[in-house]
Amino acid sequence: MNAPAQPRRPIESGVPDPFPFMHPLMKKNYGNWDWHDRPRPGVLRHVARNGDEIWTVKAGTQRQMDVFSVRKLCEIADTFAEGYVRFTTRSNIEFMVSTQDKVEPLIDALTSAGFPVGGTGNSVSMISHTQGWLHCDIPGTDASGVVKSLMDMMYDEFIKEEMPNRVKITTSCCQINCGGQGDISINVQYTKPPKINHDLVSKICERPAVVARCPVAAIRPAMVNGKPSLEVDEQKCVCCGACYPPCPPMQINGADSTKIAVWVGGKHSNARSKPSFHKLVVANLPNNAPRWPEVAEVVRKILYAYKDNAKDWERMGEWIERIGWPRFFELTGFAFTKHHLDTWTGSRKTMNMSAHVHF
Amino acid sequence: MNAPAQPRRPIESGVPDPFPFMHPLMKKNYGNWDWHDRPRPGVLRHVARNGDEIWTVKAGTQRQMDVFSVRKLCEIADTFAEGYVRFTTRSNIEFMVSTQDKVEPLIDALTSAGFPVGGTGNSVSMISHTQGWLHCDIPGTDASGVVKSLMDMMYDEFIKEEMPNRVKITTSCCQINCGGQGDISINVQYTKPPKINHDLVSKICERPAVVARCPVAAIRPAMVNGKPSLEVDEQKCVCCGACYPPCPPMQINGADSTKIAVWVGGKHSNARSKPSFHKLVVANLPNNAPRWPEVAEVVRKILYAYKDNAKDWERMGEWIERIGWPRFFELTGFAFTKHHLDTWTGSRKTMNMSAHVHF
Amino acid sequence: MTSDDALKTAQSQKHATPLLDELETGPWPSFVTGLKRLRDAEDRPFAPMMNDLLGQLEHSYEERKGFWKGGTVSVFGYGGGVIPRFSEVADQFPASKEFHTLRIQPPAGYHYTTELLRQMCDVWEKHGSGLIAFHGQSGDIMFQGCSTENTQKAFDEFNEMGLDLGGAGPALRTSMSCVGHARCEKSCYDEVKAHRTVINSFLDEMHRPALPYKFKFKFSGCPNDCVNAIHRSDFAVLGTWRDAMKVNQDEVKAYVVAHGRKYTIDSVIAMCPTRALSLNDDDTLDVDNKSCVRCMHCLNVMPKALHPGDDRGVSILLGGKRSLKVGDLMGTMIIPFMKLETDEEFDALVEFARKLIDFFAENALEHERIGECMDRIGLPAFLEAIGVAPDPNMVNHPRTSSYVRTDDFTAEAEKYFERKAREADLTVAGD
Amino acid sequence: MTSDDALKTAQSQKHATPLLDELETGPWPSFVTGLKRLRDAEDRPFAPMMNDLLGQLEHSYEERKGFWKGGTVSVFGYGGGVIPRFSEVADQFPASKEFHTLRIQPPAGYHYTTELLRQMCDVWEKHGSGLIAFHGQSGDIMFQGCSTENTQKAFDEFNEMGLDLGGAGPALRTSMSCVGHARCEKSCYDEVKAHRTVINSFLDEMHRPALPYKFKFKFSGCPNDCVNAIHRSDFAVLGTWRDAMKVNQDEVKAYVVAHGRKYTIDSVIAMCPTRALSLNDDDTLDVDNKSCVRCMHCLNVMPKALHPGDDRGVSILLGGKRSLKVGDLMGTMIIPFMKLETDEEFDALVEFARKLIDFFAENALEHERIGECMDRIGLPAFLEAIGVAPDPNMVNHPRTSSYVRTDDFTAEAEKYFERKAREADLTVAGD
Repeated sequence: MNAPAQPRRPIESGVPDPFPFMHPLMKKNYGNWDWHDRPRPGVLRHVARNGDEIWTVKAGTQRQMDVFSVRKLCEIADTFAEGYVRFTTRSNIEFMVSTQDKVEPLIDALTSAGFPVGGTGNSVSMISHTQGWLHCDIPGTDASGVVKSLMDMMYDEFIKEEMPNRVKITTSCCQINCGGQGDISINVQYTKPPKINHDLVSKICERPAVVARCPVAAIRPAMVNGKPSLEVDEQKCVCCGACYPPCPPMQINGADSTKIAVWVGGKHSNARSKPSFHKLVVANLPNNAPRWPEVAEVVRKILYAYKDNAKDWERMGEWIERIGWPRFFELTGFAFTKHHLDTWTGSRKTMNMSAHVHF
Repeated sequence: MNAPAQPRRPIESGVPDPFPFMHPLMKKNYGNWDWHDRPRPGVLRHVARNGDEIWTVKAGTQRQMDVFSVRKLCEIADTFAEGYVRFTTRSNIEFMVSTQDKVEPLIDALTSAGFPVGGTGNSVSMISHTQGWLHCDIPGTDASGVVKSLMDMMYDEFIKEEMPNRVKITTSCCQINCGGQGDISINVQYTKPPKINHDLVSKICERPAVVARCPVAAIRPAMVNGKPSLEVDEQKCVCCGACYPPCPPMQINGADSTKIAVWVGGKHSNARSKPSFHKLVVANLPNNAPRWPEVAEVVRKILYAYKDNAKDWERMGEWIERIGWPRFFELTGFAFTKHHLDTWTGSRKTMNMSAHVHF
Repeated sequence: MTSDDALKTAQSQKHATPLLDELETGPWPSFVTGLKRLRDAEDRPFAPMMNDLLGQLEHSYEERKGFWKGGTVSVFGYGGGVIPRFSEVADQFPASKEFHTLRIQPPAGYHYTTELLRQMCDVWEKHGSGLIAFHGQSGDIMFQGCSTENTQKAFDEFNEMGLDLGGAGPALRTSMSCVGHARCEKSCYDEVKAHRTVINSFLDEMHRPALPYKFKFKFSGCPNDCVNAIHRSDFAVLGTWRDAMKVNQDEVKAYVVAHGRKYTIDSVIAMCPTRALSLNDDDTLDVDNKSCVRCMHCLNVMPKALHPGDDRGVSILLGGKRSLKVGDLMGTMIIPFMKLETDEEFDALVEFARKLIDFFAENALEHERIGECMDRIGLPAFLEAIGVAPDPNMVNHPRTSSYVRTDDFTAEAEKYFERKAREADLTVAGD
Repeated sequence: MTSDDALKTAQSQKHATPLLDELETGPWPSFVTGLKRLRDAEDRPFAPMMNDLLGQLEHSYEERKGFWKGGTVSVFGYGGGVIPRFSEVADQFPASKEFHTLRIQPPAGYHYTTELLRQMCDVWEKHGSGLIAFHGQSGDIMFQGCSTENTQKAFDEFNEMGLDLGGAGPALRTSMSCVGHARCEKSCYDEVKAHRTVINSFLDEMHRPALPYKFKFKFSGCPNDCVNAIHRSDFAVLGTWRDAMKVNQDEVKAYVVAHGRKYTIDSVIAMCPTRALSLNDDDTLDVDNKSCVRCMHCLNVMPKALHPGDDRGVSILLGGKRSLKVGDLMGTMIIPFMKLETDEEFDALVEFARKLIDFFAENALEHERIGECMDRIGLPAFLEAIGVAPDPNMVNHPRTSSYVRTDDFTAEAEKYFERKAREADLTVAGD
């Protein structure tokens, strides 16, 4: 009998050094760039202090990519660019070239391969999204499908730069909202308390940890049908789904109760106003796979109200701050309800404690 | 034996009608004024839509007035004005006259009687204050004395209009802060938990009401020396004095522990920025009757930092918002300590959750 | 010594007040000098009381401590309006052992003739200390320093003059209104009428304290809020307007000529909180009224050029208060706009006030202000209770937290659309 | 049918996907088309797995429900970095019954050569599903779809290429940095060096999860914060500068000529959040650098005219996170400025990070993020624990509540003055 092969020990190499993979002009001028402009949508020109120029062509991808798509992008990079690419935080791909004459052929190659060139400046960039039904263990919807549907609708706004400022849209498949803050955010909103499979709770869940996870202290241990389980005070429950990941028998999703809410005015940047959280516009939209038309319609209304009414450089939330929420609801045609009044910790500071009003 | 005289029943007349006491030009043009200007500090000219003009001369008073002072003001009003006066919210008196030629003699009469003419436009107006040792049952200091000392120091700023915007100062004799919000606020700040006279608590205090009054739930019923009393958890106690009014045996004042704190940036008006609360600058100043020189020095530093550095129309808090709190503490020379970090409910929203910094 | 001896001593000899004397120097009018004038008016009944009052105050300055305690004093038929003060050091200062305050409501807008002031002085010299404050933080004239025995007498005379006591304790409190219509071009409604109509509808709540805690109304003619209504009252009524502000472009140009372009831009245009202003290249003003929040800055700075619009009315904010016990609160915008011109509209204001007072009486905890009550139950429940529909002007922005159960969202949205349709019909019908 | 039969069926026949097929229309690249390409690559080992994956996904679209559950899968020597996924409907879709994700850390700044990308594809075609995401919200390359058996094999090959697993679970997580120095004129520090130096100092915390909950670093070169560090990380490092911004007045004038005065004022001057800008009458820019908060707006709009100053460094904000459980938090400014140029300065950053991680490990509750921990204990206690002195840049404004015990205020003030004196000495010594 042979001794079992020793397993291989990992090399804890951590974050790879990017310099071997960085375009030579970026390496050469690392830390010495002077200014940039955008000769056309999807194209950036950066000029170094020594006068060097680097041209970047930016294209959208489907984010969840098959190796054939990746190899196609590599082929374009080798043939029409210089073999160096990078990705942005929003899953766009960037091709860097050292001369302007390579820009147009590269754009043509990308476009004909089905990769839209754009996403620069004041465009609607790719939607930042989460895993959804494709890979997540707690999803309420499928972000990839929502994103594909919305990007189809907003395709023109990706390849053009006609927005007042950049528009960053996010989606999330559950209320943990991994997608983060967005000018427009499309997030799952659960509308019913969890349905509990009492047969499984004690087997699967660490009950004290689940009790501790609830943000409103609505979960308490209970004996159900003679078995130790958990029960939910439905008067208190805010249907957030926080108990579901640590305790899958507390099913928060339901074909009828998992809904979509749309939020606006989130912002990560510090430009002009401080970073801000997105605010509720519409809840209770149907989780209507495969193309979520009701959600797309809401997003379209918001996007074009913004495009038509905001002043240059106002981000979504800044535009609304100026025109006021009454006018926003008027321009978009959505309802303002009691659910728009914040009731969470700190909500007092969201109240209008002034005579400032918009008519 | 005579029957006792029936007591007189009150006439519940409520708020008196002011029209019998209103200057004829004000009555005539009630609701029809067009614009105003300030020909000089302490003087307002209001012009009605029909061209009528009314001139107002404003003077400071000591607020706590003896009848002789009141009669003196009446005499001036009859001799140099037209017999009509009004008071402002900040205890200034206004004399209304119908022709410009009465203005100068009126100013002279007031000035020589010791009533400073000013308090208009961008001046330091009279300090809004509370009752203090003179009449309050729970005072930590004597607002009248503090105000007299400060107004002496700021006399020139009352009779001139040389501030960037109006300066509204308030004082309060306890932490209930009846004086309210101010550009500068001078308020009692207790620094020690109440000293309890356990012999008296059960006789004088409704104990459950006192327990309920504590904002941090630091008071609990206890038996002390065999008597029902109350005890304070000194780890929790924020020394606010809320228990003292309903329970005088819980003495919050002490010759050494009653201190003065100075706050800035409170604002009631909706002009430009929304109304705002004042913010802590210095605590632990001595309660140094009769003239509170340490407090006066702090106020002077703040006032002149503002006068020297703010732009036109910036109120105190708006000026500081622009230049930043680091610079405010630098310009005034005060210390920034852990006590300046808010720890009360909602304090999270006072944190700088952005990369916006002032250097 | 006995109390009688002390009284004689007090009458024969003036207390030394070395600390208070220091407050007689300096240019500002001295309240101490005034107190001494009263003490020294030896032919007047209040002189001994004021001597001991000065003695006790000097004692406070020495000890850095107050020596008054409360108690119970009232006038016949009323439960409030007198602030009782009994001295804790009456053995040393017997003549001022009782030093109560009568809170008297002033004419709305603080208008006085010299005749009225002199009549007040006459009464107060006869029955009181001769010390008066115009006015207390509460908005009352404070007649400070009255014996228990004289309280009723003083009140009777004031009351016969047409004056009434104000509020104290857990009751409707005395109100305030700004000068407004009487002398101010910014005034957007009749403050005197609003002030008197509302307060005089609820005098029972003022004179016979039976509310959970104090309840204050204040009336400001515009958002400059000169009587500090938003912070200092439970029910703040502020003037505002719904249409475009009025612009006199010639006066704007004159302002730019007088002050310079850069200065005008920096101090007017760039200070607009919602960037609703822009200066055209020809020095006329471009106003985006849809973005304007009625902050008053440009109107304040250019009073000849800019004025409130014609469609005027009031906003109502609820819940302002000082620290105790949850911390300071500013009032929250609850009624963004209501017209206030016809008698029916004033009636509607009174009815809304009544609804609020009733809600407060029934739902607030003991010693809880309406603002704290709103916080405790949350804005949605509060609005439902008072029958007001949610409006975006009530908040800085809609909720940022997803922690809410929204299964009735669609039904709530329906209510909104129905209400909007009704309002549109009314508008059409009204045109 | 038995599981074996199902496997054969799966291999011989493709699942119908009528719902997913609808996601193949429209101009945007379709992930469904990509999934089908993998399914249809019948010569490849992953084709059956991808057929069943599509089948399960179609089933999710039908049922509107996810069918993955977690579990435990890891590679030898590591406790995290693999996201295990087991199908709950494996009886219907057996070939994708295990569909784990390997989180692989990308080169800092997301730089790739085509060679590197192709090598990755080679490995993933051999051991995985052929499905890759550039990148997950976590900042990792997500190699999605690997059997339990192949996980170690795939990792070994990636690891030999110089790639390492990222973080998952209660551990240090994979980080992100913006393009920064490599291509951006706004970059204020060497993001690559900061990113790699910090993360590679704490790999033990990443690979062997032992923290109370996740801990994330993110690195942005300027306050535009293109990697969303303030909100999406516990420890956000943002570039900034301490001296005056650089102004090229000729370029400013050119901008005004090109865009017009009114437009420049409305869209640049009036949009400055602290009114730190003014346009002079000669169309040059007047910058009040003391009032400037480094918001980047004017630099963004006039990239040729305006640049960050020379005295560059970083700000550090702590405590950003998404909803669970107290609600969203943005990071709070804790270190307004530190230089980050010399090796000593990078060491100091690592030491501060170490202090934070240690504090977090020792003091946070289970499943509590550092931001929640800060809220729970309060900023003063937190600062004391991590040895950072209070600074006004940490707050929007000082406290508004008087509810605090301040008897040690004078002692605290003394500490401040001593610190300032020491800093002044250091500055003098350093000059």
